[in-house]
Order: sequence, then C-alpha cells, then structure tokens
Amino acid sequence: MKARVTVTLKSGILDPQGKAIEGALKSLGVDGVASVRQGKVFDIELAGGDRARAEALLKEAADKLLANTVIENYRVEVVG
Amino acid sequence: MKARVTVTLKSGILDPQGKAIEGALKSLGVDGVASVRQGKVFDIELAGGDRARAEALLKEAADKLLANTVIENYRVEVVG
Amino acid sequence: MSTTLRNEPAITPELVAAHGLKPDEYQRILDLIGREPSFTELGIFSAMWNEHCSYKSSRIHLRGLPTKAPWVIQGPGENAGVIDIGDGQAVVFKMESHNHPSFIEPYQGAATGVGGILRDVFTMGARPIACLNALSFGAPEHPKTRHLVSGVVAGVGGYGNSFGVPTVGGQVRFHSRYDGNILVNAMAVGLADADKIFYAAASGVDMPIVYLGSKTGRDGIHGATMASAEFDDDSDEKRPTVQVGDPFAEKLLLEACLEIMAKGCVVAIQDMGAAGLTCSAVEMGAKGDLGVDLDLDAVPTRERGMSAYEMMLSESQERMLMVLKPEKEQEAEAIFRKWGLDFAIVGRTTPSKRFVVRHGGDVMADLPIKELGDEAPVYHRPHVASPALPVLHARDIKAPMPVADALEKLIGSPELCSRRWVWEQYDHVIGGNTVQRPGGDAAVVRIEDGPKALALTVDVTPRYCEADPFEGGKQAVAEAWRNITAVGGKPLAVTDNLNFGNPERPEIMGQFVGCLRGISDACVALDFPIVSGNVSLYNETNGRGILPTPSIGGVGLIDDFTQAATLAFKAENEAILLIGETQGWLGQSVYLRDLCGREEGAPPPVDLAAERRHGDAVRGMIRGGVVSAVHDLSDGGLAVALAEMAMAGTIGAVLDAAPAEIVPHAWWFGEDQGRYLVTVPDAHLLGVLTKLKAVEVPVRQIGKTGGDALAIAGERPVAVAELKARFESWLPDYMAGKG
Amino acid sequence: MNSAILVFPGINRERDMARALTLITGHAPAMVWHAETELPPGTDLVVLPGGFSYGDYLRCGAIAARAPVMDAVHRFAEGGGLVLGVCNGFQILCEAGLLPGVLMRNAGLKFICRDVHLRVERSDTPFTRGYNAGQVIRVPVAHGEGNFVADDDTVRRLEGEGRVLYRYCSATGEVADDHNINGAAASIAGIVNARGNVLGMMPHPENHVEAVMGPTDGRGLFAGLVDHLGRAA
Ligand SMILES: Nc1ncnc2c1ncn2[C@@H]1O[C@H](COP(=O)(O)OP(=O)(O)O)[C@@H](O)[C@H]1O
Ligand SMILES: [Mg+2]
Repeated sequence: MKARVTVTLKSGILDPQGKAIEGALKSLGVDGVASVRQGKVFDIELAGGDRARAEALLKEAADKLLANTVIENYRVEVVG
Repeated sequence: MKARVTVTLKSGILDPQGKAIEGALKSLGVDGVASVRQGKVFDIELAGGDRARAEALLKEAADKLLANTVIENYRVEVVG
Repeated sequence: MSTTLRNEPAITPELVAAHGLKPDEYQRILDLIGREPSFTELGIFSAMWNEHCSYKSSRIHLRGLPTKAPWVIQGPGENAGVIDIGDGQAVVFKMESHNHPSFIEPYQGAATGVGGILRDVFTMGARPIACLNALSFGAPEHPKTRHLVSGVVAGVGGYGNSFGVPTVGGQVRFHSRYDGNILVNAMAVGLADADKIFYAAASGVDMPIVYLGSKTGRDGIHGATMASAEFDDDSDEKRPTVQVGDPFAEKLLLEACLEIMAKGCVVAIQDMGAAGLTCSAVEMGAKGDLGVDLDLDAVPTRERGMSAYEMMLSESQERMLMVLKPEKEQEAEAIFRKWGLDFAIVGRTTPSKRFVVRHGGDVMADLPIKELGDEAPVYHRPHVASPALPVLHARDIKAPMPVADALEKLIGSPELCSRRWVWEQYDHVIGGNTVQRPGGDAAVVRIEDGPKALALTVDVTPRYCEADPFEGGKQAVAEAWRNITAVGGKPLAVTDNLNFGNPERPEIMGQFVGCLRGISDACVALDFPIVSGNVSLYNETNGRGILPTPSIGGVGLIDDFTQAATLAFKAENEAILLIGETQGWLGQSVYLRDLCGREEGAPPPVDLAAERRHGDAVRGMIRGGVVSAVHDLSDGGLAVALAEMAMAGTIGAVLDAAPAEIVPHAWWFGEDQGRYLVTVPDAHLLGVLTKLKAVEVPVRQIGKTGGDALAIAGERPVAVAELKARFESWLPDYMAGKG
Repeated sequence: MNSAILVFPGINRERDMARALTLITGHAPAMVWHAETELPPGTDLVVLPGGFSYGDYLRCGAIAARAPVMDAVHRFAEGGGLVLGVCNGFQILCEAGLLPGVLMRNAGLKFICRDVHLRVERSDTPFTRGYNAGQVIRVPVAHGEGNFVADDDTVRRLEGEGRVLYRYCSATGEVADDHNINGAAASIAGIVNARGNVLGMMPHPENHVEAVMGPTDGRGLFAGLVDHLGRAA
C-alpha cells in the first residue's frame, strides 16, 4: 500500500526557508509570488493491505518522528 | 491564489534521509514500513487570479529554482 | 490618554495574574502611573517586571559581586562584558540561558539561545570568534532525555555552524533533577578594537530610532514571562508560539552591523532579545536619560493585523534597534539593503523621559521610561542556609570493587565519558584559529594571526553546589580558573549563568545566596572579576528544583599560543607529578555517587590561597617550557585524570601504589581540589621539584609514562585501548538506543 | 597567482580560504560579491568557499548557483579557467551544473566536524600535483550535507574517466564503508569536470595549512595550483 504524509509549518511559525526562496524567486525575475512556505512530504510504502491499520500506523509515525508537532501540522493520505 | 508545488526525488536516486527515517521508524517500533522517500512541498500565494498564468509561473519557478530537475520531479497544483 | 481602547480587553485581576504580576506589583503600577494601565501597557509592565528582565529576586545579591579590575573595560549592565587584552584589542563575552524554550522545542530553543548570545556580542561591535555551551539533561533513563539531547545538540550546532562561529567547548551532564527542566547555557566570545565598543545608551534629542533585521511576527509572545514561570504537567497546553531561529538572517545582520559600525554610522545599538522591542527601546532611552516615541505603523511585520500589544512583546529573532547619526542614515540604509535586511525608522528620541507607543493613530502606551526599569520591584526574599553535611571519612566507605574495575566503569559512565558525539556536531575548526579543540581542559583560540590566544572554558559542579552552596560556588570559579591555567592561560574574567529553582522558597534562595557568596569570594581571591552574566530562576517542575547550577564561563589570555600546554602524554619515560594536597576526599565524589550509590557528605573544600599558589606555579612551569603535559584534576579524581592523559596521548603509565596513609580508592578517586598532573622530561625534573619546593607547592612523583596500559602497582593493568573504547562508546551507544 | 573568492550571502569560510591563499600564494585574493557580473581581469583561479550560502535553505547551494556572478564563472570555466569549490562551494558547483551529481544529507543525518583521511587518487591534475598518487592526507570536514549522490551511469563515468580525485579512506589508505563518513557514492570526497579544470570537494584543505592547526596536509592542494599556474605562464 502507498501513502503520503505531508508535513507543513503551523501558521505563525517563522519559515526562514520560505522567506529565502521568496527572495530568490524575485531576483530570478519570477514575479507575482506573494509568499512561500516550505513543507515536507514522505512517500511511504507499507506492507499489508489494511487501510485503517495503515492510517493508524502512519499517524503514529508522524507523531513520533516525521513531524515536530510543536511547530508542524501533518496530514496522512493512503493513496492505494 | 493559492498553489502547491510538490517536489519528489526521481526513482533510482538514492535517498539517504528516507533510508535513515525508515530505520528510525523501525527502531521506534513502527513496523510494516517497507520504504520511505522524502520530498518537499511549497505552499505558494500568488498575486492575481488567472489560473493559466499562475500555472505557467509556478512551472517557471519550479524549473528555475524549486526543483533540481537532474534528480527531482515536480508537480504543480493551483488549489484556489 | 483614554484608558480603554478599541478591541482591547478590560484589565481584570485574572488578566493581571495571567501576566505574572502579583496584586502588590499591580498596585505599584497603579501608584506609579496614577491610573489603570491600557492592555498594551500591562503587557509592557509584565515584560519589564518579570524575573528575567528585572532581576527582581536576584538584584540585591548581584550587587556584591566583584566586577572590577584594571583590564575590565565594561562590567555587567551592558549586552556583554568587555575586557582589555592589550595591543588595542578587547574581548567581549557573555553567557545566557535558554532553558524553558529548549525543553519545549529543543532544536529551536537551543538554536535561538545561541542566536541571542551571538547578538549580544556583536551588538557591542565585536566579531564573534568562539562559542561554548553548558548543557544539563535529565537522567539517561528518563524517556525524554534522548530526544532532548539530540534536539539541543543539533540546535546549538545548527545555529553556530551556519552563522560561522566555532563552538569550541562546554559541559554536558545528566542528572534526574533536570528531568523536567533541562539547562541550555550558551556563551559567545567576540573580538573588537578596544576603542570601538558600542553601547545601548541613546544620546541626542529627536534622533531617529531605526529598526533593522528580520520582520516582526507573533513568535514567543510572552517568552520572557515564560522564562520565569514554573512548569507543571500542563505546560504543553501553555505553549506560546515557538521562536524559530534564522542563522542566515543573523549572519547578514552581523556583517551589516559591523559594516555600518566601521563606517561610523552608529550612536547607540541594542539587540532585541527577551521582550523584544519593549526592552530594547526602554533601555536605549532610560540609559541615555531620554524619552522614546515609537510609531508601530512603521514596524516591518511578517503577519497582517498585529496589535500593538503583540508587536511590543514579540520575540522574533534577528532584530536590532539603533540610533544612527542623522547624516549617515542613507549610507546605513544602503548597507542594510545590500544585505537584504529590513530597515525602518520606527521612532525618535524625545526630551520627555516618557515611553510613548503609537499605533493606527492611537496612543497605546504612555509611561515614565526610567521607572519602567528602575522602579521594578526588588525583593529581599527570605533565605535559609542549606544544612551542613557531615565530612565523610574514606575509611568508613567500603570499596565496592578493585581500583582497575572502578576506573573502567567510571571512564565509560554518563558523567565522565567522552563528549565527542556532541562536539563533532559543532563546527569547531571554522576560522582556522582553534589551536586546542574540544576534549582538553580549556579550548585555545588564536587571536587573528597570533601570537596571542584565548583560553576558554565553562565549569560548575552542581552536586557540590547542592551539598554546600558556598563551597560549590567557590569550586565552580576555581575550576574554571584551573582549566585556563592548565593550558597556560592567565585567567582574566568571568561570565556567569546562575540557574536555580523557585526563589520564593527560602531553601532555594539560600542556595542562590550561598553560591553567590562562594563565587564572589573566589573571584576576589583569584583576581577573576565577573563582567557579565545571566540569572535563570524558577527551574522547577512539580515543586522540585534543579540542582543549583551556577555555570561559570572563564576567559584567559595566552601570550604565545605555541607555548600552550595540552593534556596528552607526549613521550615514554617522563616523570608524572601530582601537584597539590591529596587527602582522599570522597564526599560528593562521582565515585561515591555512581559506584557506591551514595549521594552524600560535604563536598571538597577549596582553599583559595593554595589554589592560586598551585595554579601560578603550574602556569610558570608551562611558560618556562619545563612540563610536557598538564591536566587539572576534577570529576573522578586522580585515576580518571591519568586515564584522560593516557588516552589523549595513546601512551600508558606505570604508577606507584597509593601512599600508606591514604585508603587506595580515596587516593585514586577522591576529588580534593587545587590539584594538577604534569609530566616532566628527565632533564627538567630536578629543577621543577626544587622550584615547587621553594614556592611551597606540594608535589609528589607518582609514576612514569610508558607502555600501553595504566599499570598501578598491585592492581590489574588497564589497557589504554580498552579505556578508550569505553570512554568513546557510551554516548554514541546511548544515543543510538543501544544498551 | 591571482585568485578570486566568491562571496555569497551566508558564506562563512571565505576568511579561512583567503588566509590560506594569501599564505601559500603570497597574494591576497580578490573578494567578489555575488551580485557582480564579471570576474576581476586576470583571474587565474576562482574559489567558491565553504559556508551556508542562503542558509542552505531549499537545497544547499541551490540559490547561490543562480546568482549573477555564476554566469561569469560558467564563462570562465568554459574558457578553461581553474575553479575550486570547497564544501558549500562544491554544492554550488553541482547545483550550477558545472559538476555532476548532488550532495545530500549525511547518511547519519548529523553534521560532522572532524579530521578525516583522504586518498589522493592521482597526481597528474592541477588540483593534486602537490601530492603523490595514493598519498593519504588528513584534513577536516565540517558539513551536514556531503553525501555525494549521482545515478549509476554518472558514477561509472566519473570512475572510468579518472575524475574522482579525493576519496575518504582510513589512515593507511583503505577505502571502506567504515571510513565513508557521510555515505557518499564510492566514498567520493572530490571530483573534477570532464575537462579537468573544475574541482569540487567536501573537506576543507584551507583549514590545514598552518602547523598551529595540527597537520598541514592542505597545503599541497594550493601549492600544486601555484606550481601548475607557474608552469603554464
Ligand atoms: N557541550 C559541549 N560542547 C563542546 N565541547 C564540550 C561540551 N561538553 C564537553 N565538551 C568538551 O569536552 C571536554 C571535557 O569536558 P569536561 O569533563 O567538562 O572538562 P573539565 O573536567 O576539564 O572541565 C572539554 O574539552 C569540553 O570543552
Ligand atoms: Mg579540566
């Protein structure tokens, strides 16, 4: 089974990376970008085919390791 | 307008971080994970409301900067 | 002014309490301003009057510290201390804690701690040349410890490495008393021209006040208040927005600041640290006897719709406030734009001595500026001395195992094992001046192209401070002095970081007062003045305080770095001399605690006169080039110090048995103070012994270097390779979850 | 020898590099700001130093690789000029397409600062002529992302064309996983482009040029460049 965990910064948390990328896009002449915030995705292959179990497993993985829940949110999708 | 660019490693390119996370998940007792690959997402706010123009802009941003197309693929979505 | 503004909550007793202000403190505010404060004003008072900014519990005790010496250019009271090191050069340094934020978010908490202390140093016009850090974690078996170690170390490294300063030394300890309250103390050291130091005091009326650096967001609002609040099991819920460090922005800020300082643009400068804009603006005005009028509409913000309250209390990082020479304003702005940093005029100095904050056409605060700082409450908190503990006699302590086994165990223990796993995550070579890297007694950092160098160290032994605050305070200073001496440095000055529990408890206040007395006495006796420091109180979880931990950061000067000493054995067949008096003091030793399971007894006393005599003799021998290796004795005593010298040099030693009058385990593991080990080539031996005798420094030859083991007469020899394997493996294994 | 050090925002080992070059070549290098569009006339060697350009945000070296001055570096390299990228400089060169591959997070995911041993694979290049082939040198590393990754074809080509100049090894020169500190493909620490005039390497030879720092094994690289340029002149 395949799944994706997307981890993004909570709103209000400074994103130095996003800020630097914004600046770089401007100086590369890519206009019209008002703001950039960077996050992570984890594409995960799971053994077994139980969707509910997979979701529980991924939530655990995100809580324990993939996301820093003090400053990040995450979303789990089992894609099939 | 809001958009998301997702950048993932091409298959065949080794992902040390994904590998390390795989191992860490195992040692945390999260089992059933067969493989992990890490990528990035960029949540971008755009000025203006023209969807087609927005997509072109994001493609340009990805080609010029957000992705290293030697090793990475990207996908652009305008989310509204 | 109108006391209630649009959209501002009414001031209720609950709101006052939520700002950490006690009812009598609130009454003091009412008396001071003669009316009810606005919400923004309440926020400003809470920031200025909390423990962290006002030092209300500690102030009266800090006044007694020795802070003067002919080489002190600036003592406590500025962003950092400044000392003269000759040749027109000055060293600027300070240490600061980021304890609570690091417990909540270890990476960012530690990172922003490093960022903050670096800013304190370059605000004064110095280029940072080294960082150190003192870290206290909970017991290794506590479920959160590993995660905290990993995050804090990565955060310290993440910031310093990217900023580009070598992190050259520090301390790491584990103890269950830090389980819910870790300590992250960061020290930064910078180099400046002695006649080009910059200060916070504004001067001149109607001068523009300029905001520089990153934009203001909602980070860490109430951070300063949090730094002074106790934790309990619900603290997870009380989380403010975590501050995120941006070392890249700080590096740009450094270069831009140094550039405009060199161009003569700056009248006054103050970084925005705890309580951000509030604290920095008030200090600039108050120190310069001026009022400040701020217009928040001009403040660069990261988020829409920020209120005056939020802007005044935000602790967004990498920001500065300056007063510029009006005629240099454009030049300064161009420099800041070149570095891609925000630059905005956000206010003016006024003759009124009032702190006025405007936002969206309203006056949000109008307060007397001097009183904000000067009239902060000062507490004479009750304190009781810690009960004196009995002096233990070595003969009453049974050795649980043979000396060789004990040494093998101790060298691979959490307390004494190698910290390599930590410092290899810190760039300690950048700058090309790190003459002595981490792992020795003090780090040695060359100054520019030499020949001068600085000797840098951070020390404290919290278990001694707990057992006897006065002796513990003395010992912390003495050990820092000793570590600098052991590399051949002349100790010059100290920065301290006083970490304690809840000062409202008389026992804790007693620890604070006791430690401070000890620190003070030692600094006087050793000519080692305190030039900067930081106090962190309320380090307490569920009513249990941390071990009293007054970290002492020491700076010393070496005239010629090529003559610095290191602890590694250099050659076979050299005499090993033990300098100083050994009684075999096991009370509060690591041996007693970790191998006998007893955290007991009075700690070893420090005889400051002997300390000085012994140290001066050792430094003299280093300068005279007659000793080949030098190491001071500290945790773990003689055997552990010998093992460290042997491992560093990959050479063993053949050692005499303990003298008959001392119990062997007390001889090998006792922690008597004021001691050093030196090795001496044969050619110099007689001279050295004669000299030491002449200056009345006790010395005893205890063996010779050589072989590949520590071979104590009558004991099983312990291979140096085996010691090294144990020494190096505990921390990496622990962090990998093994064992 | 006229060298030019590129200065990008966030770079932090430019002073270390300048000191090493001054010490060994006898000339202070020109410091060239990233917004410049030309290199100083008469430049013999362009150096991209270590550090954290743009905070290493996005991908290390990515933003710097697109700076205005990099067009001039491309032209300089195409003309056969010598280009040296150390650490972040190596990362920038890869991102700029002047070298193949990419530098990813260290396999252990931690920043590593320590002395390492490198085997010099050949001595007949401008960047290695100060050493003997097979010689083992000791220099420090200080990086979090030094794990060289490229597809198999690229690695094969690098090996086949003798373009791997420096490899992580033991004190006695063995190349094995134990000594491959960051997990790099084929223990690669430094490579050149096909023409042989652009070198990227992770370790910091510039930090080991004075006895005060321990070994002085880094000198050979710079001394070799001086020698090469002296002969060419
Ligand atoms: N957090 C740290 N960061 C950098 N270096 C450290 C750290 N902790 C310990 N070290 C280094 O490890 C060595 C041993 O530390 P320690 O046992 O505290 O020394 P000492 O007993 O001489 O005070 C010292 O060189 C010290 O600087
Ligand atoms: Mg020591």
